Amino acid sequence: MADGTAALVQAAPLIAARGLNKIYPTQSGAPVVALQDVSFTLRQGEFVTVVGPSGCGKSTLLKILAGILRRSSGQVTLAGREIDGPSRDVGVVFQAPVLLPWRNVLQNVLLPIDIQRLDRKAHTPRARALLEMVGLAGFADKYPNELSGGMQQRVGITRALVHDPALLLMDEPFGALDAMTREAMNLELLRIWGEARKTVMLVTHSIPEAVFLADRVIVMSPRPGRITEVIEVDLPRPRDLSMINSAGFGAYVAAIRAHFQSLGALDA
Amino acid sequence: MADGTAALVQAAPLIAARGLNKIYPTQSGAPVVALQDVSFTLRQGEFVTVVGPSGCGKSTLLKILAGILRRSSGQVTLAGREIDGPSRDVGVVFQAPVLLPWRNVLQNVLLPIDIQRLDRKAHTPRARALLEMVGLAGFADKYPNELSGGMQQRVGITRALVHDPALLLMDEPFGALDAMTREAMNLELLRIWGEARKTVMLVTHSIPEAVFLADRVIVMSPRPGRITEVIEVDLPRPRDLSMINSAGFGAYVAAIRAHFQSLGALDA
Amino acid sequence: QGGLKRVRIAVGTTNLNLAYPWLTLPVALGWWQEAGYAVEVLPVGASLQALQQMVAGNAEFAQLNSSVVIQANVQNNIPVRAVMNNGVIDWSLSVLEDGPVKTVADLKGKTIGVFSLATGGIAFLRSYLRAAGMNPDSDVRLVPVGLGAPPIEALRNNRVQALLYWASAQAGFQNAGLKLRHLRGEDWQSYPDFTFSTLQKTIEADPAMVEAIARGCARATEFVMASPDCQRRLHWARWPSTRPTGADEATLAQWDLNNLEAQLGSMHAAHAMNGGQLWGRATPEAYGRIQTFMQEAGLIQRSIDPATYMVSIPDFYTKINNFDAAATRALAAACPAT
Amino acid sequence: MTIPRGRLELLLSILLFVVFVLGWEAACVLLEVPAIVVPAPSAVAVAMYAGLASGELVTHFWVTFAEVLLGFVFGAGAGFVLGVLVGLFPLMERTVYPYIVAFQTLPKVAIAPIIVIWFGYGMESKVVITATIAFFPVLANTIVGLRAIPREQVELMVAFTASRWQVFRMARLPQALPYVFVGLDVAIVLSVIGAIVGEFVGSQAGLGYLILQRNFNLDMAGVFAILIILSLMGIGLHLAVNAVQRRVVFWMASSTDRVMGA
Amino acid sequence: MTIPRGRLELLLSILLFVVFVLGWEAACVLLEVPAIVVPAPSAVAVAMYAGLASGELVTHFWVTFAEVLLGFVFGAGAGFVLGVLVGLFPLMERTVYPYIVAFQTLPKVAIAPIIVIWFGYGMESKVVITATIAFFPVLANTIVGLRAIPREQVELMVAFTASRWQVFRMARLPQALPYVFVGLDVAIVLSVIGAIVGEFVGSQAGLGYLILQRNFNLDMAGVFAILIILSLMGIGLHLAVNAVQRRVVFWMASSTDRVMGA
Ligand SMILES: Nc1ncnc2c1ncn2[C@@H]1O[C@H](COP(=O)(O)OP(=O)(O)OP(=O)(O)O)[C@@H](O)[C@H]1O
Ligand SMILES: Nc1ncnc2c1ncn2[C@@H]1O[C@H](COP(=O)(O)OP(=O)(O)OP(=O)(O)O)[C@@H](O)[C@H]1O
Ligand SMILES: [Mg+2]
Ligand SMILES: [Mg+2]
Repeated sequence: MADGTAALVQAAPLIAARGLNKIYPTQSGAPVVALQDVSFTLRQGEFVTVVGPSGCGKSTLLKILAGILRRSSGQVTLAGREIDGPSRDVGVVFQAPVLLPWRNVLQNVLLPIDIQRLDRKAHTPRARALLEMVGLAGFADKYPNELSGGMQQRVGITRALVHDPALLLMDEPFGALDAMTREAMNLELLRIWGEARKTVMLVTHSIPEAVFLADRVIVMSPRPGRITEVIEVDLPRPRDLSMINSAGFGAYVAAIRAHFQSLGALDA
Repeated sequence: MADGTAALVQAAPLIAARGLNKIYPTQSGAPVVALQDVSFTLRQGEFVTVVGPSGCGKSTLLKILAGILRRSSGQVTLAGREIDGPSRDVGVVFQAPVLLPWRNVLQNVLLPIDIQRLDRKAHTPRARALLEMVGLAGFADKYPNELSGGMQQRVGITRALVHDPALLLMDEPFGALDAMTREAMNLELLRIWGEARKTVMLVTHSIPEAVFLADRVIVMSPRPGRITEVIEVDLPRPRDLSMINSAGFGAYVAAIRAHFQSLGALDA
Repeated sequence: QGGLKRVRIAVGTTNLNLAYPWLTLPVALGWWQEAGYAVEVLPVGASLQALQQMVAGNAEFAQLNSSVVIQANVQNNIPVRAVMNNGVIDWSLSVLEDGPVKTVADLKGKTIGVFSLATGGIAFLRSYLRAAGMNPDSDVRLVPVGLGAPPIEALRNNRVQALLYWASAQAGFQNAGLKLRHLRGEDWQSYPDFTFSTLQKTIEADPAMVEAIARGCARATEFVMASPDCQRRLHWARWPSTRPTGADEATLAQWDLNNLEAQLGSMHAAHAMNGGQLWGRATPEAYGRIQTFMQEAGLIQRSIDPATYMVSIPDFYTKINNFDAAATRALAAACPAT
Repeated sequence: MTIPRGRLELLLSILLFVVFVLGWEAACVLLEVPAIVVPAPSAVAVAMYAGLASGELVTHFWVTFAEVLLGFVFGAGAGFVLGVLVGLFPLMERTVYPYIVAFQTLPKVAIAPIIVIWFGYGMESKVVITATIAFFPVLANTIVGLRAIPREQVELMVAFTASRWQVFRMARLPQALPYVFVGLDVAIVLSVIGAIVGEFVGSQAGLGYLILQRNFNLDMAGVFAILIILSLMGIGLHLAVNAVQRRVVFWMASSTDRVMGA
Repeated sequence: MTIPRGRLELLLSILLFVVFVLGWEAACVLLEVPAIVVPAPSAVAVAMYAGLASGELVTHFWVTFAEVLLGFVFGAGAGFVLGVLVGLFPLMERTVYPYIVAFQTLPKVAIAPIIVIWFGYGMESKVVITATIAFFPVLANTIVGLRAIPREQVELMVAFTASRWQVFRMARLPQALPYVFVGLDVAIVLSVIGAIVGEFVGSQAGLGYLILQRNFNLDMAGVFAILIILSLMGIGLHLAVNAVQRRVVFWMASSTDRVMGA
């Protein structure tokens, strides 16, 4: 199952998908085509964001990359190897927080450490530091049902970072956060990415966020999900919030927005 | 429990809260002060939005108003009557979708109809129309686990509208939606509110959204949640998306943002 | 069954096989029906349950062990009456025929298998051992081995050296292939055991019924004594599910006959003990003996007048034996087809 | 694996059966287990054939089967209803439940005479004894199942002014069904035992009655043939409960197992 | 309500007890229930006192209690372990589980003689009989409980490369605990019955033995005194299981009931 220590180093592209399809069976009979002929590559060290209308298959795509959902057809490789299960060097943030109710916040954050049989003691300071970073320092010993929605989501983000994975797959990680917290988290994420040279694929429904964070923005069409546009964001790094007011930034946002609108906002 | 047919008509203010406090006990012992001395009024027909940092008590406040969470102290009245339980003429959107897994989408939407023993047949066309409006026309017979996160949230919104309640309490209803869908939903909500003269209290983490929708924006401080500012939004109605680019709009957004920033974005 | 009076007999057994001819033959041959009674014979488990059913009004008669009749009267103040005495204490100790135990004295230091530690035979065993100069508490060990395969296996494997069981159980052991020698106290067969009983109030309310039912029992006894094999055939025909299974027809018939013979032996002994004239006769002397024995064994704390146990109808046993014995024997010999 | 999973399971199941029977036969021969303790499967097969051919096993089967079904229906029904009452009125849990547990620990054999006195010698008393046994697992599972609802679902229901009864019917109950069905599964199996115990106490028909007869005559092969029939009855009823469960609790079906690599 | 809830419950519980005992006594007198069937509570109280004072009930209590506990531990333990195996290896469910159901439907009374032959006449055979009874509810509940995990949790675990065993230990198992504890609750109650049935088959000590003894002496008040002790044992063990459950499954505690108006 697990790739074990299979290093995700070198060898660009890190992820390569070719002609990916996903069809879900449903109880009412009619199957749903979630992904249709999706192809893209993700280079080592790249920060890619994915935008697309609700229900277009973003989460589906991420789960396939995370190795927890079987594709219906097509090819995906991670570091050159066909994906047939999850890898240790990947951190996943799910769209819903999915915390284990019998573990307190700190224990939830340490879950990947426990799973990967790393040293709990050695990683606890890092876990606490990450919790501090996301503003949950005082909540380490609280239980999930004692947290607000946004706090739960932040625990989920911390959990994905705790084992310092090289690849981050994040499904709308900041969706439940207020604007200020969200901006702060964006900056933190960019800092971590820049310092530790990670590769990130992040789904978001905020176009400015997508532009602000990304090297490239992947735009998906309404169901059946296809990639209709890949936009290179050629803005200088490191970025800070002031850039949001720049003309270049605005142009990217407007372009994606326009493209988006041409696809029809609501799926039916 | 239920207020029965207690009409919410006339008699401004519709909601009046005075000195509201909420303290949660926790398993680790130390109780959490979620709301501190919260007072405000909500006039009949008003559209009020609430912004505030994650974990500041927005959901807590909404649950108290919905009559499903007991306040620790203070007073709240709905249409002049002390709130001691939920009312029929209220529609609630929760932060998480909370769909019943054994009901398909249409059945989930019709839940309030079933609970309030209204005529299912008579309300089904309305339910279908609302589903169409939120872009889920083809999903009426799917089950919740067959939907994407954003689709689930849209089912939750539809459910709150189906019995045409006079008061809507909405907790980040558009949080999981992409920008386009979100804007479309904003416009739809304003249309419904304008046509049916509803009263709405909506929690959001998007400051532009808060300004765009509201007559007044309530700004809350980090935990312990207090109301630090109430901003009257004096922008013309009916509003459309073009307004977002107006100077007045920008000024409101900037003011709230500034105020927000002065409070410290992340709670600890 | 319009017009017939309903009578129920609760039998202290789980297994109403052919060993209760005085209860089953009158049903099989329709005698009670002719006399105006619709009789149900119900196996209800054990003596206690039979007594409970009778006392609760769910049965007019109960087939009980004599000890239960005594205890019910003495300890529980329940006026149970011995309508008929159908047997004597037929318990025995069985040992392997070719085993080391030949006499009671050889039992010293041995282990004895019993049905359970709350079983009637133990009191007799204790007095038997005491009479032989042994201390029943220290010189032998008792282990409860239940019924069926365990006692047989226990004896075969020398986990016990003797089995203390009633006659039909012993017959079963022999049917299973054990070659057994039997030891029993000389006095054992002087005590009445199997008792067809009813409540005093039933006798007072309907003496004619009690008499009629008992007459059927007595006549059935006459019948079965004349032809045990006819009883077997009638019983098998009427209650096919009680016939043994698991071997060829002839063997099965032989097994069931062995079983029946064990019972008939006990019935004969009771008959002889009670005067040898009238079937089913119960006597105050006999019940007095068992009462005395039980008091000495500590099973009851006091005694009552043995006459109390008797049915208060004058000449009762003469009346119930008032049937055409010769004709009955002839019928048995012919064995009516069913 | 090239063999489809269903096939594999069937194959394994049959293999297991064959191994089991052969092992049993071998043990009887090699270990010289006396037939009076455990008869050889061949002897049991003969007894089974004889019993089926004569129709004896069949008639008694139906008696016991009826007792099992009726006892199950009444017992499980009562357990469910009482579980629902305790679920609706939590006060009952601390006050009435201990009495139920107390009643439940009474050995049925000890109270059987009372049941026979009240319900007679016929099928009724066996049905009642079966019901008293089938009752408790359903009760215990129902109570806990009704409590297993997530807080958010209760909030949802209440926010839309659901009455206590509606919360129960529309949310708690469906949520409890997986638990209830475990209770039913345990109950159906205990029902088979219950009917047999009831027949042991005193009866004139049924497989339990037949066991007593054959036990008395040391016909162990005959007894084992009955035990096998009882087992088949148990498996059949268990499969029936499971089939109903899959239809009723459809939304829990399978999906879990399809996580890749799990 | 001005009476605090705990008090109210206690009060109601005591009231119920008093009503029950008075009703029983009244029924005995008014309905003329014969004492040989159901003795009056006063007579039972006398017998209870005598038994306790002489120490007879106490010594036999400990024998039975030990059998119940040991049988429960072994039976529930085996049920849990097997449930876990079935949970880990779904293949076992279709292949082995039917055999377990089959075994479970065998009336213990019918196979008790075999158990006695194999395990002797001492405490062992009673423990084994108890264990075979305690086993199944735990097994059935464990299997279903292990399946009750939400798909997202499995996805979470697997995404972080949890092995099958880790998914089991860190997610499935905690998720299954509420189910397992219902199984344990049912099992502990059945264990009491199991030990008594075991003692009925043949024993030299224990409350079941004493029931036989007193049955033989037609001492129904004495029998009922034992039945009451058995009930108390059942209630006590049930409460103990519940107390452990509350500590172990702490995250499910109470919170549900605090939704306003629910
Ligand atoms: N388990 C499932 N069974 C059946 N259909 C599914 C399942 N999961 C997702 N789908 C369908 O697949 C499509 C894509 O779902 P997905 O969750 O990938 O969308 P998404 O892009 O993440 O949407 P959102 O932004 O709303 O989260 C949707 O139409 C949904 O109905
Ligand atoms: N059931 C609970 N038990 C204990 N503490 C709780 C509970 N629910 C909420 N809290 C605490 O109360 C505070 C306010 O929570 P609330 O959910 O109202 O925040 P919020 O403003 O809605 O946040 P968000 O934007 O993240 O949803 C938080 O600090 C949280 O930890
Ligand atoms: Mg998604
Ligand atoms: Mg919230």
